[in-house]
Amino acid sequence: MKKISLLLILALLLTTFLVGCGGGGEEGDADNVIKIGVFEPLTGENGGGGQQEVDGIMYANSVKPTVMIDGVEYKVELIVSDNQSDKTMAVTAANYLIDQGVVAVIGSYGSGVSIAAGEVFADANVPAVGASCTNPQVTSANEWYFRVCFLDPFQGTVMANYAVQNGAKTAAVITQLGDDYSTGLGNFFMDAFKKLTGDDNSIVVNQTFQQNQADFNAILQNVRTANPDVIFAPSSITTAPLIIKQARALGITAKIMGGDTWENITIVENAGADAEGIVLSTFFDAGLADSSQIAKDFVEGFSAAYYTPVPAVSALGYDAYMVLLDAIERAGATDGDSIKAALNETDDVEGVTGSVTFDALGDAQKNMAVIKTVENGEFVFLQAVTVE
Amino acid sequence: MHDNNGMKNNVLKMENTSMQFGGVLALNNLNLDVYEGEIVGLIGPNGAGKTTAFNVVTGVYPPTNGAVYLDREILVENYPQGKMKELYSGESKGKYTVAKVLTPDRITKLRVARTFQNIRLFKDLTVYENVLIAQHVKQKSNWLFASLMMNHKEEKAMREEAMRLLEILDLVDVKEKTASSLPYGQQRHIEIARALATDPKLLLLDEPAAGMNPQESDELMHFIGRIRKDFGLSILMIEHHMQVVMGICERIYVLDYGKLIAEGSPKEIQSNKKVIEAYLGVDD
Amino acid sequence: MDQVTLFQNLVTGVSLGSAYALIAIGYTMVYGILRLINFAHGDIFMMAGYFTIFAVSSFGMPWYITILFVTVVTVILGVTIEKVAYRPLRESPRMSIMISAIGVSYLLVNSATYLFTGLPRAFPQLGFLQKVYHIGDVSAPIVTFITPVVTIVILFVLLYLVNFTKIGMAMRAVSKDFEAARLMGIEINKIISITFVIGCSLAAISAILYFSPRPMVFPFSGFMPGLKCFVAAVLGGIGNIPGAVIGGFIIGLAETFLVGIFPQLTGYSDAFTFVLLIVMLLFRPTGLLGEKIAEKV
Amino acid sequence: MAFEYKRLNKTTKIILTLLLIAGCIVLTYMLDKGIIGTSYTVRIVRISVIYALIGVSMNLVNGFTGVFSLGQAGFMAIGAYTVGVLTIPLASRPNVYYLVPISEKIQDLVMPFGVALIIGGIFAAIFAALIGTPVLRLKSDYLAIATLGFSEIVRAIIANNQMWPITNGSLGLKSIPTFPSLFIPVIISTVGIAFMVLLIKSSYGRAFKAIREDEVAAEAMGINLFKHKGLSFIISAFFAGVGGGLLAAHLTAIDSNQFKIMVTYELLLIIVLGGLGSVTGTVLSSFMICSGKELLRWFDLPHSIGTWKIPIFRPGLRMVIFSLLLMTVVLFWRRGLMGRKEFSWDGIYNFLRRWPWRVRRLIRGDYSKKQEEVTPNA
Repeated sequence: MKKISLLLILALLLTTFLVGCGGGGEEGDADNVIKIGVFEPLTGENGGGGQQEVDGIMYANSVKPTVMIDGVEYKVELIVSDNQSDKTMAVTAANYLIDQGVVAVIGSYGSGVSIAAGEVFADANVPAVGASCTNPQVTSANEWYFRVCFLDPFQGTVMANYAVQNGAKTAAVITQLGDDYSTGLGNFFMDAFKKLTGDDNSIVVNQTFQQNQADFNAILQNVRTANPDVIFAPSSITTAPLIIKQARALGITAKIMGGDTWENITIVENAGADAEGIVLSTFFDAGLADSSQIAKDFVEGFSAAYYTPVPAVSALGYDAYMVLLDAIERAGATDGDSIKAALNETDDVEGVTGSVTFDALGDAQKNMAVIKTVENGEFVFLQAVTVE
Repeated sequence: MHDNNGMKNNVLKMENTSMQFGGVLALNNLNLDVYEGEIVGLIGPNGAGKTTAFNVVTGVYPPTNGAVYLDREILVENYPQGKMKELYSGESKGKYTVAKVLTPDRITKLRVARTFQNIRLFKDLTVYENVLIAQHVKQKSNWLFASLMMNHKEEKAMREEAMRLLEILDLVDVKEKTASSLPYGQQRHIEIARALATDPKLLLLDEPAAGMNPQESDELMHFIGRIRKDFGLSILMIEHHMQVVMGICERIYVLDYGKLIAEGSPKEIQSNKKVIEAYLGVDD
Repeated sequence: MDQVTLFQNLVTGVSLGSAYALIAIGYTMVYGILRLINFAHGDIFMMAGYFTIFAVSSFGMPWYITILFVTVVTVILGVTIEKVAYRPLRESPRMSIMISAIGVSYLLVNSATYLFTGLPRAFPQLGFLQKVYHIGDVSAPIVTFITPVVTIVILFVLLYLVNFTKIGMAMRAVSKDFEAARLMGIEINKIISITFVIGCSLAAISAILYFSPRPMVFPFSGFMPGLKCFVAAVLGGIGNIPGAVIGGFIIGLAETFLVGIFPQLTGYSDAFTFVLLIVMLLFRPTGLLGEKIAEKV
Repeated sequence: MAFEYKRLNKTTKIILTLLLIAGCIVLTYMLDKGIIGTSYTVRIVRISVIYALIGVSMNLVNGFTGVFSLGQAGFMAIGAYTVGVLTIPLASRPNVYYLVPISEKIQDLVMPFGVALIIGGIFAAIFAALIGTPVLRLKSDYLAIATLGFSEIVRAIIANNQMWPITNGSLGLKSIPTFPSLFIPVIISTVGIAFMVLLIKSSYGRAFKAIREDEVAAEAMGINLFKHKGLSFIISAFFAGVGGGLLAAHLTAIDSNQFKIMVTYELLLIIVLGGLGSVTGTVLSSFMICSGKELLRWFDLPHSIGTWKIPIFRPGLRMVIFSLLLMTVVLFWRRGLMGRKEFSWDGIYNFLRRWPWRVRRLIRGDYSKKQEEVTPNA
């Protein structure tokens, strides 16, 4: 038995090596191929959102499979690397992409992994374009990282604005410990909310929960006692339905609000009727698509090829791909420095989620967010908010 | 103190030692002496409390009541405490008021060594390592020095001493063998060698001849006699092989149900009525 | 803390505690017999959650058949794990079998990630369980009120089983002394299998009760409950069934009230469980109801 | 004909050893300069040597002293955070601590990497000493669960609000300077492992093994159980802390979620695969597992035969295969790669000699006598 298992293991390892090497060999005719890395979580906490973003990128690739560099047509090959929503894995996943010889990277869903992998890309002089990583830290100290979405301070302000406009005087904030996105957004919301209400005590409850926590009754009971007008709970799609359902079961009627991660149909599916009336901010709405031809085409094409409703992160994935390809074409070269320089000069490139112009930090200057709610089990457009 | 052996030094003295587990009185008011250079036997039917007596002396557990002296110095002393206050049913209650309990390693450092009834060698280690480990008692340098090999002299001395022991005890041939790979009889020898490596003055042997054939136990008798002389030991041994006990022990204590029922020379014990009853049962 | 909060937290804590208690019984029984921390138990509980989802959403079973189905499948999983991963190692050192248990736990989590993706799955509504019910200002899904009742009933059934039936007697014998029990003609393997059957069916029931008011299942959802329930078993005195139940209640209540009384310490609620454990181990290593076992030299 | 175990002479061994060391140095140099491999390879080597150090430190307690401790992740976290907090450049600090400013007491405190690493190790060791007093008195599985509990408590403390000005709470630390060269982690790990090997070979190491083999007998041999277990535990924690510090520099960004119990489990699986009680085994298996995890990445990608997409290839398969391999080791190959054996030239020499011998025996058709393979216990 021992011997057999030993042989089995050896055989398996050997096959892996052989297959791995063989796989490498097939990609021999690299003359007209340019590789772009897709750095996204496919498993782990953010696996769902990551997949949506990958779908958007894949769709973009099917729309525009080639790129003209210096008069030569190159085929774009996407290499997907799963960062497992884990910072440790993210760093190796990023290195895997570098090792595969990618000229640029798109991703990732979830800011934490992007922050962790940022240095790897910077060290290797590979520019990265984030699609939906909203935490300021992603680009703030990294000249190689760009992003096509808005930032959390903006998003926090938008949500606080919305809450105050709708008459909220007090708010409860629930954030996840050890999560950059949730903690950051929660804090930006609190700052903005305090400023807008002019009352430093307007945040009546500020609670944290732990990753993989499933019971929120105790936390929500504290919220219930404080009786706030709104609850702001930026969190992953794993946690959101739990908070929503348990809050409603406790008889809490306050408006529950979240961030961009909440625009995921699984939240509605999982929270059922309790999801009615939740409010969230996001990047894009298909209903607004009429105003721009690009958006219209995207919505139609994506719906036909994948699914409806079109998730905002898919749109962002699409935009990130297009912005990157535009830069590569303008650069006329495939080396990191040229692409980076071209990305820096990105000015008013039309995208599904609005035009993209990168500022000095590499952030798209976007000043519009979409606020949505859930009605009859569907995400419904509430308003578009512009904040200067 | 009733020092009835005149000038000879009292190495071990168990005084009114009792050991009670829950409701079971495993050792009841045992008084026992071992004098310098003696080989003393401790016999009795199964479950008479012999190994318990060893465990009390070596600090495996504190006695419920009583004291143990080594070279007239208190080694262990205890009195019933806690739950035992009510439960305790042994004699000479209230005589002791001090609770002094040393851990087994401290007692070993005071030069008391033992072997175990069910051989407890370091099975996966070699014979040499087994003996070498016992030299650790003498280690003086701290771990940092030892790891950085700054105690070269000391380490060398320990290794030489271990080798010397193996030579004296004729174990050089098996020195690199794993302890568990050796025959039973030899393992007993190694266990004794290991105990000797801690440099004891008092050696407690728990059934050293168990499982041996007459020839082997004969050899063992000579072996024990030899080490007593060579190492200047006093020995207390538990043994079932009457041939060994009668052949080598100068004095014998007999336990039954935790109580001392007889003590004396082998001859006296052989003819003691109580002892015969304990072993053979009483005909009603 | 006002009265409503007190009662609401009491309801939450007791309900959470009784779900924990059911899992803890599984730990305590396996430990009592095999002296093994079955690290995979929490993950078996997680798998039971997935089984429920499939029973309802893929096969459309009604809730009463679902409960039966889930219990059976979970038991099969548990017994298989015992046969494949624990039985061959029974004679090996304690550490190897515990490592095997950790390996199984690792395998289950990774398999769940692979099979069901890392995405959370919604736990289905079973019958009336998730309907919200109000008593005064205290409100909770019905299942919250049912859970403690189920737990207490199961506790008494088990106590009867262990103390007054032949199987129970055999179990106690095996837990006291393996060899002696074997010599007395008890089929050790059968008894161990029965222990796993009981432990796993309780894990299945607990999964249904636990996930109904917390309706998301993902590969890691068994991890923390698993660890907490082991702690519960230790608190109550490992090997002792009523002890496990008491331990479960303590953990559930402590966790809830920590958040209720010190809102600023919410982030410590998992760690607090371990603080309880360590305090207990220091002052009473045998747990609340555990017996002291003397070691033979 | 029985197989004869032959020993190499001393000079040969010295030459071989020197060659091996030289080989390692050359290999490291070539990797570092990019002559062979890529940044990806370098990264795998880096993580492997770091895990080798932490693995050996865990083996010291679990494999050599026989104390089942599962607190390694906690010690790593302490080391990692200490190094992180002390080495992030002043210029990057406002950017890292962007929500809650860094505590004034440490805001200007920057230390060289080496010093920070040692402080990290010392902090971990101090923590181990504090918890060791109560925990080491517990019996095996209670000890396992208590150490596991402590590592979770460490994590909770690091992430919580009260620690924001020091640990940056939920946001974790980033901009931690990384190694300028591959030599740094390689040398630090080698020194650390070498120290532990020497410790194991010393009298204290023999005492650890005695405790592993039989606590009662060890105590009867004059070995103070508590002192020696504590020593092993604290030294192990020190090196786990140092390893955690290296990990922080390797990753450049850390947060408390990276030090979950899963990390301890993975380390445990590394030492089990290598052999509980074998330093060589741990080092080998650390390389095997760290690179294996990456090699198996192929299984996570979609593959097709012709146009047919093979359904089993999707994300997560890799980890399943990985855990199956480990279960196989645990069940069928219980002593792991090396058992309790260590690397020796004699061992390799005879291993190589034995294969042709076995083949010859096979050709002769003489399968019967397994006992012919005489191996002295060396």
